[in-house]
Amino acid sequence: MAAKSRYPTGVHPLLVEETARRRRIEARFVDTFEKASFSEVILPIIDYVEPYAPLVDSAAAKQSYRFIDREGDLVAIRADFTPMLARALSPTLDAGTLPLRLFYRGDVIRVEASRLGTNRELFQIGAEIVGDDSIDADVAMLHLAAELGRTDESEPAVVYNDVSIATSLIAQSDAVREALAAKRMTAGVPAALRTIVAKLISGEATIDDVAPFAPEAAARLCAIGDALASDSLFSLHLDDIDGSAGYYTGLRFRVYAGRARAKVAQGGRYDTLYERFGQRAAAIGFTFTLDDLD
Amino acid sequence: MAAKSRYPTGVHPLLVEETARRRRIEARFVDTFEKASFSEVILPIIDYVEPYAPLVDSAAAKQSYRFIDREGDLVAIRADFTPMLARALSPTLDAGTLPLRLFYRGDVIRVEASRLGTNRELFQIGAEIVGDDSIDADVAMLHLAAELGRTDESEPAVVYNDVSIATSLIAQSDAVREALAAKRMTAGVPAALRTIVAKLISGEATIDDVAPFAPEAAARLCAIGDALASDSLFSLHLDDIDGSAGYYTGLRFRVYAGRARAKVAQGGRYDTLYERFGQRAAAIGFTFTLDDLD
Amino acid sequence: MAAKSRYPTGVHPLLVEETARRRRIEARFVDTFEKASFSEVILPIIDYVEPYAPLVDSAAAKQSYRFIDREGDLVAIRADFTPMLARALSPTLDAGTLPLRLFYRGDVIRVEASRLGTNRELFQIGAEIVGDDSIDADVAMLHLAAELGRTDESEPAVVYNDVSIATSLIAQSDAVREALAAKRMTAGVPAALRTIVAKLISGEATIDDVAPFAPEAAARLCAIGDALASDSLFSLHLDDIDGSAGYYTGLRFRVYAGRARAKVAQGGRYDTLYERFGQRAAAIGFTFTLDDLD
Amino acid sequence: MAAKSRYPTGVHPLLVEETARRRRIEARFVDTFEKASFSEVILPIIDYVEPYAPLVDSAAAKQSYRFIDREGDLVAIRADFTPMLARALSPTLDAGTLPLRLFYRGDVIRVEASRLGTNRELFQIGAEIVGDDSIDADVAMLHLAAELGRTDESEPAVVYNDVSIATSLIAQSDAVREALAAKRMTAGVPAALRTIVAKLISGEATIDDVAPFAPEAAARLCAIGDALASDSLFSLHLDDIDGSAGYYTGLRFRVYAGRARAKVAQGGRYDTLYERFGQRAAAIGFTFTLDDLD
Amino acid sequence: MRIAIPKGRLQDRALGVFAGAGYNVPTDNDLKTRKLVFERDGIEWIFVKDGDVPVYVEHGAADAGIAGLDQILEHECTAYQPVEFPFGRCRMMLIAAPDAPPLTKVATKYPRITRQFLESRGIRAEIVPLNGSVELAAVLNLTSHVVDLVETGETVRVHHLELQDVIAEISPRLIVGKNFYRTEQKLVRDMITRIEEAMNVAR
Amino acid sequence: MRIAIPKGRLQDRALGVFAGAGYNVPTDNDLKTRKLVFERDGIEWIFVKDGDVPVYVEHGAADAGIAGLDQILEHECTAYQPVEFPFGRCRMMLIAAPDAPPLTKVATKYPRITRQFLESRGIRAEIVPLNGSVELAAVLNLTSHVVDLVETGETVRVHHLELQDVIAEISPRLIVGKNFYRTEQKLVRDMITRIEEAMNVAR
Amino acid sequence: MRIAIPKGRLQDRALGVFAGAGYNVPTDNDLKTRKLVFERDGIEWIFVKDGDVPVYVEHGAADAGIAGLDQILEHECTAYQPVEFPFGRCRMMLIAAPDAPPLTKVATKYPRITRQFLESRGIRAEIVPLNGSVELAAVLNLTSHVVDLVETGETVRVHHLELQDVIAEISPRLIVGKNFYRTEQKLVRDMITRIEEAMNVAR
Amino acid sequence: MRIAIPKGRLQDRALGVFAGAGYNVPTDNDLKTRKLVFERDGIEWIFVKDGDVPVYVEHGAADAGIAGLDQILEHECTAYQPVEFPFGRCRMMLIAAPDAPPLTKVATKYPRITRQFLESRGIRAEIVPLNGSVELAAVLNLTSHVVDLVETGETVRVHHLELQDVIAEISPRLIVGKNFYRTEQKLVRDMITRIEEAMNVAR
Repeated sequence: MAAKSRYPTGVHPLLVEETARRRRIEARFVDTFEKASFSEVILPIIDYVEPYAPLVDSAAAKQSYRFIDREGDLVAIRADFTPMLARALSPTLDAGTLPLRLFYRGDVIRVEASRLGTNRELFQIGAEIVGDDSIDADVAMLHLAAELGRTDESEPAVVYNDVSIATSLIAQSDAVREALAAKRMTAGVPAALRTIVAKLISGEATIDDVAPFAPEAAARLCAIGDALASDSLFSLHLDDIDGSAGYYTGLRFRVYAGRARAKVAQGGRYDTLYERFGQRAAAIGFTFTLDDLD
Repeated sequence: MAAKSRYPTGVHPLLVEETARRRRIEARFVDTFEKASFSEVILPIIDYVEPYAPLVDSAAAKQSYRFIDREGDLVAIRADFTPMLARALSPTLDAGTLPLRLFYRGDVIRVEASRLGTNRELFQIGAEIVGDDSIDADVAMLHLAAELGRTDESEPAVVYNDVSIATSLIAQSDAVREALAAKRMTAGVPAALRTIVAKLISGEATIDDVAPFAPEAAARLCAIGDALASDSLFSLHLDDIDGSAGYYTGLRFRVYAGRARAKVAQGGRYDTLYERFGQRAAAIGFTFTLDDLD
Repeated sequence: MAAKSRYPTGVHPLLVEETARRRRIEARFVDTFEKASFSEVILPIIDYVEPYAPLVDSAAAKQSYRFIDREGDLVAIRADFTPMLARALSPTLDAGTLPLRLFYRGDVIRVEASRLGTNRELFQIGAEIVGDDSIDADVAMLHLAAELGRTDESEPAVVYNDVSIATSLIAQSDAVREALAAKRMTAGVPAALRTIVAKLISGEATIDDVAPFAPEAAARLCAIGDALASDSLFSLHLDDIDGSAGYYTGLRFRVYAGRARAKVAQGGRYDTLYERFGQRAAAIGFTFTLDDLD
Repeated sequence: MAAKSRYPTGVHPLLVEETARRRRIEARFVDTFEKASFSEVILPIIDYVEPYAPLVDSAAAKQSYRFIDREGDLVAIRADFTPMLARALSPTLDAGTLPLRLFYRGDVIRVEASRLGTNRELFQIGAEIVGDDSIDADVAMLHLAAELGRTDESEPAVVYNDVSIATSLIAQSDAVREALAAKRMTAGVPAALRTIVAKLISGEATIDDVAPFAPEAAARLCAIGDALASDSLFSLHLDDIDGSAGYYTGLRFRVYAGRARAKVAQGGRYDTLYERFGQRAAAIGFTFTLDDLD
Repeated sequence: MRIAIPKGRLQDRALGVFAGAGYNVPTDNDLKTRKLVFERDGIEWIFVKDGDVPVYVEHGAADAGIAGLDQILEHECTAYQPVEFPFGRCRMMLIAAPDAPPLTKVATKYPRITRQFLESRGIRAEIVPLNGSVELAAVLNLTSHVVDLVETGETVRVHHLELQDVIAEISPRLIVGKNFYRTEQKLVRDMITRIEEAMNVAR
Repeated sequence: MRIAIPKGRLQDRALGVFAGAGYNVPTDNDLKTRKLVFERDGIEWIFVKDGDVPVYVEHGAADAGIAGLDQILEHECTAYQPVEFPFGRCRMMLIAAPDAPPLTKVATKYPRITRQFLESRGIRAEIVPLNGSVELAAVLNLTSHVVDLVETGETVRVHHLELQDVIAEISPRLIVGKNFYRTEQKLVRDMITRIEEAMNVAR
Repeated sequence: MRIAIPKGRLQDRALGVFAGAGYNVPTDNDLKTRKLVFERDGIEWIFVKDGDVPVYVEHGAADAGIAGLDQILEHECTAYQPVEFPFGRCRMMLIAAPDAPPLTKVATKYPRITRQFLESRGIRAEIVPLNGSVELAAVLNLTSHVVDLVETGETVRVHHLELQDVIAEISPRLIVGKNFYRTEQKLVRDMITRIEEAMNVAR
Repeated sequence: MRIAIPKGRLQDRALGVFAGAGYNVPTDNDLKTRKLVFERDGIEWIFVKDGDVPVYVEHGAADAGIAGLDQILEHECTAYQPVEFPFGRCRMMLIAAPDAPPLTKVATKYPRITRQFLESRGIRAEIVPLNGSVELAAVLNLTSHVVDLVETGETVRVHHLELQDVIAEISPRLIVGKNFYRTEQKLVRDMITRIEEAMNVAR
């Protein structure tokens, strides 16, 4: 229990051993990314808040360090890479150069203790394919994420889904959001949706069940399923649905690893994110989060 | 003149080419450091201001981004690695493990336009030997800095000196500070010091000249000179003296590289810095600064 | 040239004489307001930025001190009373109690040097009638403002207009904004508007001229004109039009006082401001600004 | 339970009734102060932190809103009037004009929930005599404070003491601090002090008891006691001692009022405070705190 | 699989739920011992303070459990709540002392819920966190108001307190950790089905 | 004068203190009723959760009371502590699970005391606040470490936990509100004297 | 009424404007003297550096004047601009050295205009403020780029600089202070009318 | 080596210094041309606005030059100042209009120096930056005070302005860029020596 000096919430120095460990992990990821011909970009540790305002709800905004700079602008310390990447790339994107395969790494710093007092420094490393809305891209990223989630002692589990299913149902009745979030049917859910919602909650729902409500998503999930079929690491959980999809527009997946089945990565498709920064471009990506306290 | 989005003062994203360039440079440094058996540590991007207060004059303090965190503490974004390293190491230092050979890298972010409007993002990479006050350590670091300053097209110039000379003279009369800073004799310099100060200004001063005023420094510089003798990259400029020595206590050096003879690195000895963080330990280090605008 | 300590931009202490002067002025205003049966409210010196976001353009926002509080919310030091009053009153407003006659006083602190380096601490004192959209209210406030603008040595000049005239013209062509702002006809102004715009610029425009474009405004201005007719302090300047009306929706006026004809007060009608804070209520008010540097 | 909008910690608007109440109270104080020929000064709502640094422990500093301004300086919102008054006056003080009788009023804003979640907006109004170290001044201020503490339904209680007694004892052994703070003898208290400390704790101590340890304080307290003798509102509590005296140097007193015997004011002598701002001047003052939540 | 059972008020009903669903739960004799963990047919049953069930599940130290909505909300627990139980319902209420002044100080065992409630109403008030006997705070003038669960309303009547506002309808729920739910669907779904069927039978 | 008595662990000793000092305290029969406030010879006796005594005194809802140093510290209570009692002493300790890793997560009923302890040691760790059975957290791997009171050390031994560090020596104290102490010196001093004398006799 | 005339480049044309409008302006002989203020028929004519005209009008030290749009923009002057003149037009341009690298450092006499231009283009660059001979900065490699007025383009050609971008079309304008305009409408309108008529005649 | 010569006031004296030190400097005829850069014996002579000399040297676009202390301070130029010249001395002064009120607004060509002066005096005042004829600002009531160089004091006398305070003694200096000084010691020292000798002769 070596005494260390106190540091601001969300940061601490890494001494020799910790650094060596961190660099080993980085090396493994970088190597895998480069083999898959992804190129690295470096994103700034701070950026203005305003360009991301429409993307970040105020709760999330308050999880990052924010301050007023000398020009009087509101600035935040990096807490999420994906939108930063979109903002950084947009000005220079052009159809000719797409698709791009990029990766990034670095610390994200969260100031706010989460609900239950957790408060940890996080190192993130992620990858993204910009300008390719194909199912092949989806499958490629799922495989890449699975490969990176593999550890010596255990295989990862990759759970995937398509947020547009929930989005389309919630669009018809907001009561669906609560039901799916709690995994429990509620009175508010309209008759027309009770069957499908019940099936989603009970986990019996099949792609055919959701097809009428989200045909495109269903089609894509079929195709993805076929492509992954052989592989037991991947499982489709149609009910694995967040209340709010954030900037995700389609495929959504999470990687669980180790014996503890801890969530180590998450990602998905955000085909409208780049538009917000002035360039239309489909994109799919994922981010691994390394917790230095583990 | 591709249009880019605006970023806060002192930061910007590095796209593929810029990142590749940055990583190449890093790799070269890291390789050299590791060959010389230096180990890396990672220092936090933000830290409290208070522990460094005695080290940083208010002008310098205002060059870094500073803000109040959620606990009400004043926090600053990293603007100088050396004191951070001392603070990070102090709690775990013990005589048994010394000397340590460490290196670090990362961005430093300065908010304030310097006098003439310069305002650039800086990547720094540096090394330090902790717990070794020997002349061998001085020489080793001078050689290491010179090696890293070497480029394909040109040899570096390493100008070195000992701040304790100026410190001891200034201790006798503050007028000396101004004279040495301006390189011009001023009325205020007391008679007893006019000869040595004149010689320092005119550049005629020899180690023998300064010995009476700073015998230890003179002795060390002699020894260092002998050790470097053969090497034309190194030159002793006894008059190369800053008004204020900052946290430096002895040897001080700068590396100039390229045709433009731009200053690319600086460093020196700060044998009292660790004390301030609770552990006595001699230390010598240097920092290279890469300017992404170049 | 008594030396004083330095204070943050926009504030300084008032010593005995300055305070006496300030209190005398306050007393005169308060007395007048209370005679006119206005009641005082006290508004907080800081408030959240978010509720006012739609009302404040980012340039204006940057003129006030802003910072992140311990909960992570963006807070600003008071820089404009009118919207704060609306926010403070809205929750407790109800038709039964309207109309209300209120006044307020206090410092506003601006952090940003205006275009030409001006940078002054300002004391503001203002009044407002909430829940009365009558022309009588307009006239009452114009008279009250004039009375307060009167000084021993000189009569004030009250210049008034109706922003909805410009608003309606600009709605038809944005080129009108520039022409009215510069007081110079520009190529961009559409043929249909050239006559009226030319007349507005040259100052020949009459209420009849603008009636076709803004009948309601014209009608109100006629009525106000009749009510004021006798009084030479008031003059209608149909061309006295800001590029942007801010939160004003109708009558707009300014008070010029003293030999220097300096602007000492401004105000107008903002019948939609309260809605933004959840309560529909017409409102008209004005604010006098006392510059402690004068 | 009328719903109000949420405001930042420590502030809220005062509507008509609350404002009227506030102004009534102000008027009563101002009237009393002016009758006693005190003149008002107005102190800024924000000021730099640095000039007060030596006076404010970091815990107290964190109780005020603090932020970095556009020049990069640390600024705080007013949380204590007394040192601000000293800073504001020092530059213009000169022996010729002393003594000065001054008063001030305004909000103080505390950001930090106190230990038990209390968190209230405070209006303070206080007075000070600068440049008069006489016992007459002490007595005058005690009477003035008592007069202001009187309410229609009840008499105030003024408890006074001299901090230099505790200071001198604590100077001999820090263990005394803890004993006096807890009102319980502790093992740490040295034999030589046990008797006096025990008497102070048990409340049996007389001025004669403390005289040997703090002769000057004893002498002043005698004189003050004689001057007040007749008056039952005042009681000397030799044991009413804070662990730390802050900037107080001698007489210290508190006013308790109302049936609840709530503390409504506190004050004392701070003869060295002005020195810190460059002007030697004795000073005694007190501050009443009005809690808008009561 | 580790299941957390809340000690106290809900304990028997909670055990009843699982027993009814055919689980081999610890017996009363078991519980007489000082033990707090019991293994039965590969399931670990742990008994913790009712307020701690969401903490164990949120941190993955328990895979599932039974907790009142009051504790779920107070801990902002993100676990799924697939089953809501018909028993042990009550209300989170704002309660005032007789002739209470406007709310400026409120005592409660639920500071987070109370703060959210106050902010939603835009009320400035000081929250005084207590460990128990919350109504007493209003009786003894520690605070003019309190926020607490009201089941029978007995205490409120006895002390002539005033029920001013309903903050939330509270009911016990089966909670299941998100990661466990996602990675052990079979186990989870089987448990939910068995519990739901048992409940329907019970009706 | 209103005096707060902590329910539970310290209740009998606390009442004993005042009885011994000649105060007419509520009897066991009184306490059998559901009442929580008792008036005797002009003194109001109130019974509150032990953790709430400092809250009542700090807020002036009680003039004096008896509280453990653990609760006084956890609430950063500023009341005077004129008497320290010889009974009910224990220790606030840092306790680790068997073969615990370095401390990064610690469960406790005393988050404020724990945070101050960790910061004084410069340890980065997540604090998990619990309501009870804190040692269980270490047993069940909710956290590797816990901070809790240790009296007999029984639980610790049973579960082979490791006592790593003493954070504070805990004892019950008589606490008196600052304002009450300053404005009612006679009453206060009389009470303290009577209690101290009684204690000395008892020795 | 006080009117500010810009010394140098625009001086004669500016005086011509007012002379043409029938004002009694200072003569060349007047100007030979060291005087800088001249009273004629109740109008005060002052002669200031061209860059200072907007400053005098903005601060009310002059009621009206003639200034180039470059100076009006650089000072963010809020005065009205009722008349734009046909003479002395030029362009504010971004100029690059031969084979210049991407813009990272730019010299200029107009730092505010340059900053706004760079930000509108989202370019990070260091602005080096200069007092004169701005093109020289590019020739001597002080900076790779400069922002300056281009009239004939002579210097640019001589040094083979490259015109990269037009930032603004610049022309001289009659400017009138806002307060003066609002409170002295007759005077102002009369002046504007006379000047406009004279200009039309001139055409 | 590139040397920057300030155009205007100091130009002839500056060239004289180098000519006296035996340097082959551009002739008057050279200067009649529009050229601004001249190569002589491997030294490049450039002619820039006096205020720009420190900028060129600071940025390394010139290796050395001659500049007044006013410009060196205003640009916070860090170059060495090895030689101070006896000619062209003057004073930076605070000047007031007749019967000026307390300073609240001051015009100047030296905003940075003025701000530092005001702050050192703890004076709150608005600084109005001007390009020239600064004294005029006080005469025309643009501002009550101005900060400017005073050589002869002629203008001040003519307009009955009041010299209130000396801000700095100003003299021209030889300035040498830090990096150049450190990496080209021989060249630099030779130049300094020749200039100093020439000056001594001149005395």
